[in-house]
Amino acid sequence: MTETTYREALRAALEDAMATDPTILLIGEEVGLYGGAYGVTKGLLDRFGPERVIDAPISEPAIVGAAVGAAMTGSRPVAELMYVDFAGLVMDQLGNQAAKSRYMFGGQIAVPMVLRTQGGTGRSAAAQHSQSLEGWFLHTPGLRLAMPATVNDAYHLLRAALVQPDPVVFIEHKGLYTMKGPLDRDRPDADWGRALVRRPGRDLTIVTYSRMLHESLAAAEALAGQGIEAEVVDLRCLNPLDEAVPVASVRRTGRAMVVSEGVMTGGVAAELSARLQELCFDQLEEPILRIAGEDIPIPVSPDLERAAIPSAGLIAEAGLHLMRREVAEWAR
Amino acid sequence: MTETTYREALRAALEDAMATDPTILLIGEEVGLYGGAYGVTKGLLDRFGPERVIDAPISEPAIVGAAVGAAMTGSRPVAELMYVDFAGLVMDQLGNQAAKSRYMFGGQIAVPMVLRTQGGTGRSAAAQHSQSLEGWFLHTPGLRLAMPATVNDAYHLLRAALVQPDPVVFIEHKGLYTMKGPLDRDRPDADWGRALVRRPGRDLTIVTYSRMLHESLAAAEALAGQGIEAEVVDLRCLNPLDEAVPVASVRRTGRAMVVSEGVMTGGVAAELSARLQELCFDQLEEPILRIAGEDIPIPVSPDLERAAIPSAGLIAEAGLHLMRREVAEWAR
Amino acid sequence: MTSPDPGAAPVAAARNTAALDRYRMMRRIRSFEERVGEMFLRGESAGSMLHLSIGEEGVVGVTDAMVEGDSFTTHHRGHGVFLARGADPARMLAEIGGREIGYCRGKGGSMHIADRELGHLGANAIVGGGIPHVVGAGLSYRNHGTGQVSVAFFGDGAMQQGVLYEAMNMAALWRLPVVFCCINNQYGMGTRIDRASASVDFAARAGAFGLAGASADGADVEAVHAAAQDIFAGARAGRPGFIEVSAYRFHGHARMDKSPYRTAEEEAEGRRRDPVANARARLEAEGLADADALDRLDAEAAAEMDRALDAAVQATMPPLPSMFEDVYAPETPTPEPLRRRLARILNA
Amino acid sequence: MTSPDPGAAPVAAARNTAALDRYRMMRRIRSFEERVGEMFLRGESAGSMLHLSIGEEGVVGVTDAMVEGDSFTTHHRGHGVFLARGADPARMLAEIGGREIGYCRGKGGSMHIADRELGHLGANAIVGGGIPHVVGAGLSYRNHGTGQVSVAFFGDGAMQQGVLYEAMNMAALWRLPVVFCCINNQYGMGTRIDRASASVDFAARAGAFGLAGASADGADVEAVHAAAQDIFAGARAGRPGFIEVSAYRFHGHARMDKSPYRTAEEEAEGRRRDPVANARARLEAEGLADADALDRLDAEAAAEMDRALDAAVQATMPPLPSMFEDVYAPETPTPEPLRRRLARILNA
Ligand SMILES: Cc1ncc(C[n+]2csc(CCOP(=O)(O)OP(=O)(O)O)c2C)c(N)n1
Ligand SMILES: Cc1ncc(C[n+]2csc(CCOP(=O)(O)OP(=O)(O)O)c2C)c(N)n1
Ligand SMILES: [Mg+2]
Ligand SMILES: [Mg+2]
Repeated sequence: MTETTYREALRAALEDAMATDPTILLIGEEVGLYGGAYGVTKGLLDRFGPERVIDAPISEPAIVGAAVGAAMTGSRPVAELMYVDFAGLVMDQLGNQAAKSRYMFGGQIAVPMVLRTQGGTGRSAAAQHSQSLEGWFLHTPGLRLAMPATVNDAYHLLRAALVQPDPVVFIEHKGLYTMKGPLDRDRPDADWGRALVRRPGRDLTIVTYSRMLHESLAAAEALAGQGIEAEVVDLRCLNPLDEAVPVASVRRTGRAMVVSEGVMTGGVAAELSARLQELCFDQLEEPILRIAGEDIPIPVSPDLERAAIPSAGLIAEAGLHLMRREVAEWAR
Repeated sequence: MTETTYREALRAALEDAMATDPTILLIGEEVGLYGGAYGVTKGLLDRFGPERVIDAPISEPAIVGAAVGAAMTGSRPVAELMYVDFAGLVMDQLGNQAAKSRYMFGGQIAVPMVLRTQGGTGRSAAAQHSQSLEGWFLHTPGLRLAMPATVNDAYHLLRAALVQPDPVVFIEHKGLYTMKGPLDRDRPDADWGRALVRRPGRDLTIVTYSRMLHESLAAAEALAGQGIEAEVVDLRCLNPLDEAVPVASVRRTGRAMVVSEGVMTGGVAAELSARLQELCFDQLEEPILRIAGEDIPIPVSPDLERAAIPSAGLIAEAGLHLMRREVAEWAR
Repeated sequence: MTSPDPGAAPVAAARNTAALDRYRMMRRIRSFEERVGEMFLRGESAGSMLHLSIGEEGVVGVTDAMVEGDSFTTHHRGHGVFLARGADPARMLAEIGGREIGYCRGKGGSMHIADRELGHLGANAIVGGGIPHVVGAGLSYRNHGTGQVSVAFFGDGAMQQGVLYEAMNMAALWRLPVVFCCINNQYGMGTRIDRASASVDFAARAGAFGLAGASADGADVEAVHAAAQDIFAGARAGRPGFIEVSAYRFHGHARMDKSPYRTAEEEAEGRRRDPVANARARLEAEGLADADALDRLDAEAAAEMDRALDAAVQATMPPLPSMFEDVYAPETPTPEPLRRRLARILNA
Repeated sequence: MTSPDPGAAPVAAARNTAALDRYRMMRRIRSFEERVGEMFLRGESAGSMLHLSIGEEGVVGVTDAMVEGDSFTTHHRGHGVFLARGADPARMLAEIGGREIGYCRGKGGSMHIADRELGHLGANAIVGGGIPHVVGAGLSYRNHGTGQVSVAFFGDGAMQQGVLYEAMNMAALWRLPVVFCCINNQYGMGTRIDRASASVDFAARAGAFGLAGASADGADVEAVHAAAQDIFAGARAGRPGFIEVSAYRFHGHARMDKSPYRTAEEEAEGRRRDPVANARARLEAEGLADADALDRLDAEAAAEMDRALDAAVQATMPPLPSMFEDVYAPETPTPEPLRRRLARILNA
């Protein structure tokens, strides 16, 4: 067990996996010489050479397409999409090719690839470099989807992604790279596909993932100061999606909020809300609240950017109102 | 008032609009000489000439990109994406460019374009030509989204789309082109952005749109035979999304199903379920059910294809169970 | 042809056998595609989106430059290519009919046939969709030193899809064992190539991206083969190439298309550039086979395809629950059928 | 240059004035970009994704071939191009600082500056994203017979984005008044052009897609201008063109990048190809301006940009509620703020 950063944990996962599995190759813009736009792949070119750490031209569709073909022919490619915002360039290769090949071809042809990418706000990078587009992937059968929130998960979920038999979209959060935390290479927090209660509580359940876990934990802390014990569930993977853990929690607490950085309408928060409502209906005391990104593009100006996504403050505020239902004065 | 087909109504809308507004131009694959893969644009090249009805190369990203640029410079382009399944090729131009330009540029630059496309199953066209991807567009702020289910709406929603100040994704259903119905060029069923009760009922609300309206109406008919009166709401537009009509209905009936052809997870059905739950919580007698596409790619074999999406039979069956809660034997 | 070289006679004999084999394959493709049309008319196909490769049989000159282990992807008009790489016509027709014994268990259909064993990485219904996959296959082969080549087959329409140029650049940049093969049948649906492309010298485009480029007359399968041999030799040595096979699409785009956008004269003219008839005439003219033998061979091909069609039509449809299989690997969590989920909700 | 032609003297004078104007513009761009760097260091910029066009001022030879009414899109490194088309540096810096008086009300920032009035259809942070927009603008201009030209400015990195070739083909096929301008600064982030592209004769690529292609030395703004004049004359007459302006990116990719992937020698060599210094030297050498005058001009540019920076830094940030504006046209339904929605739910 060591203390390290999310970035280092990701790099360690790639490094350990590549050392074990010679079929793994990295392909993406700036993954080699530059070491990755966010430094995750630094040093890997030196260690594994240019045949396995491949600097690609700025050709996202062909990068993902090449990964698909490599995966079909005995390699295990990790394609890097520098920003998840570029997903719009590769949704065909991801959604029509990677995701559907096994199915269309009757189970003959597997596409065991990982698409590593990063998303989210926090750098005043504006509308085309700050999105949270996991909703598109979640809505695409055939794709697995993992979004680690902790250092240990950064390592273990990536290792797990690298042994999946199907394509995995692996989304890091740009706001977490420098976060420190414990890494135990021998012990994952939980298995691939399992959700985890990160903080127990009896009054209210907060279901979340990725960086919003930390806002949610901070909110729970604040609520505790007001005598409200919020249970915080980290989904870790969105596909496979572990219903059991959040459902058990909500059935117990009777109140739930789902928290996602992605824009609210049509996003992951809607899916989580719908699922919890379906399976916890009889136990619900209050409506399930979605705390999600505003339905707007991300503005560049720092205060606006911050206000465009959920914060610990907003989550706590909503939690308080959900418990107390004293909201008349809340509207603005 | 005349009886005509969905296809003819769409063509009439384009023709009438083009006759009125000389800045409208059509750009897409096979929209001219061929008359559109589904025949919607037949005759328009002859009437309006090759400068306004433009047969494009098979270059979807540039087609949509060109529409964006044309819209920015005084034209009102209608880009045609032959199948919504090709959305993966154009989500960048749609989601990062068309949808965000007004915002990123501080309101200066409008993109008044329409993306006409068609989706859905019914032709054994397999996994890459049968999808319902409206969920991706719904999750993209800046895009308006209309999905007509009737002949009159085919005409009027398209006319309305052609005067919107912002980009509209307009999704037709391949299974409706030959459907006949009344067209009244002078009277829309309702305004742009308004939902409509297509069949009143007191027991149960079915919220739907596009071709699933017809399956829902058939299901309501079947339920009526069992003494259950289902109210059927047709959303018509998904953005703007009219909450008021379905919410009022569900508050009255206390029971709701949302019906969508798109795959269930992360799709439009989740959004509708979440919204109704949020705003009708205190009136709900039963959980809101999502009746949506199975979470799989669309198979080619006709029986499997049919089974992959909701049918009137399934909707009625679910409605019955929702009313009677006698489901023990239902599981298989 | 006479030659003083003592090795020349066996070489010529081999070439002659190969030419006869290529003719047989072309004839089989033609017969197969005719059965596809028949299957549609009999209402036994899954849908009408069936794209016949009649007129494009000259591509056998390219597939014959491939060897066992080479892989490929095709576009939506890929039946001929796959047959030429060894497909079982009965399983193909079964797939086209959505039958369980089809190559893809009735899930893919005509536009999504694939076969791992034969190196078919998949037919694609997205124009250009399968092209970059060969770049990835090339990476695997290069890294694993297997000597294999991967080939992308696509139509002239795909020459306007950007991903093609991205893939070409990558293949050239990384010196991958990859061949891009454009079957230029003059049309993308109803759009003649000169209405879609500002320049029609496609080999020159490939050249501008650093590939070896060739263009061959698809009506002459032997000419195609000669050109392909060069391109493949280069590719196998890490000099990726492009080869255009010209052709004429004899029939409509798919089964519902009557090609009203082209004249009867043009079609008649186009059909005169018939690779099958040409090859037959040449075999006869060069005395490599007589009319009787060729008639027999043609009849055999027809009979084979009749049998295949019978087998396909009689095959059963896949069971409904199979639709939830193959979304993910069997050992991993599978999609929950909606009915089961609804029951679970209402029983909760 | 002497000439017997009696009209030559005024023409030469005009050319000289233009050359001086181009120098002044290049100097303003240089000074502006230096202020952007300063703004970042002072913590007054919105973020660090600031891409300086220092070293690329030779593009003024292209922007000077544009006339009022011509429109353009740029990539993420587009400050210089926009200044050259008439931008107000204070409003640009304000936008870069996320201020309300910025060109985009503080919503877009450095990578998304635009101005309808000046024909700037938008800077883009998606490599290649703005390229096809000029095709659409070209369609508008052609159809409306306005005589305008639309220009896409982009980097060498975009030469590997497929949409570029799709756009080139369309422009050539439809004979649109469009110019594609590649500012080739040798790098896409840390990747030197020869590590990204199998062929680096970009004008030849454009030629293969049916465009008139030119390549000009960006260190010599007058040479760029001469080449651009030809390309624009063609484009205005419906013969779309491509022009490459070679350059060297003097600084890192964005503000955090120290360019560890290139050597000090290479950088020193690259910076010797300084379009601003070259132009100044030439003006002096040709006796068109003396050192004092040029010093004064340089100082004016610096002072102007200092004032602009002061104005930008002092400007206020946009009010929070403005973030819900401009998603859609004001007369249409706007997004409901989350807080308001939550209150509505809990009050229901
Ligand atoms: C990305 C994409 N765009 C459009 C289509 C619709 N479409 C199917 S085939 C076709 C024409 C293709 O022409 P070509 O590539 O020349 O192949 P051919 O049909 O002539 O063999 C088109 C436009 C598609 N399937 N995929
Ligand atoms: C589609 C896309 N891919 C990748 C990036 C990340 N990125 C930003 S700038 C850049 C390099 C661009 O190089 P070039 O086009 O030469 O422009 P330059 O920065 O040299 O001006 C990259 C890879 C992006 N913004 N968009
Ligand atoms: Mg063709
Ligand atoms: Mg560059």
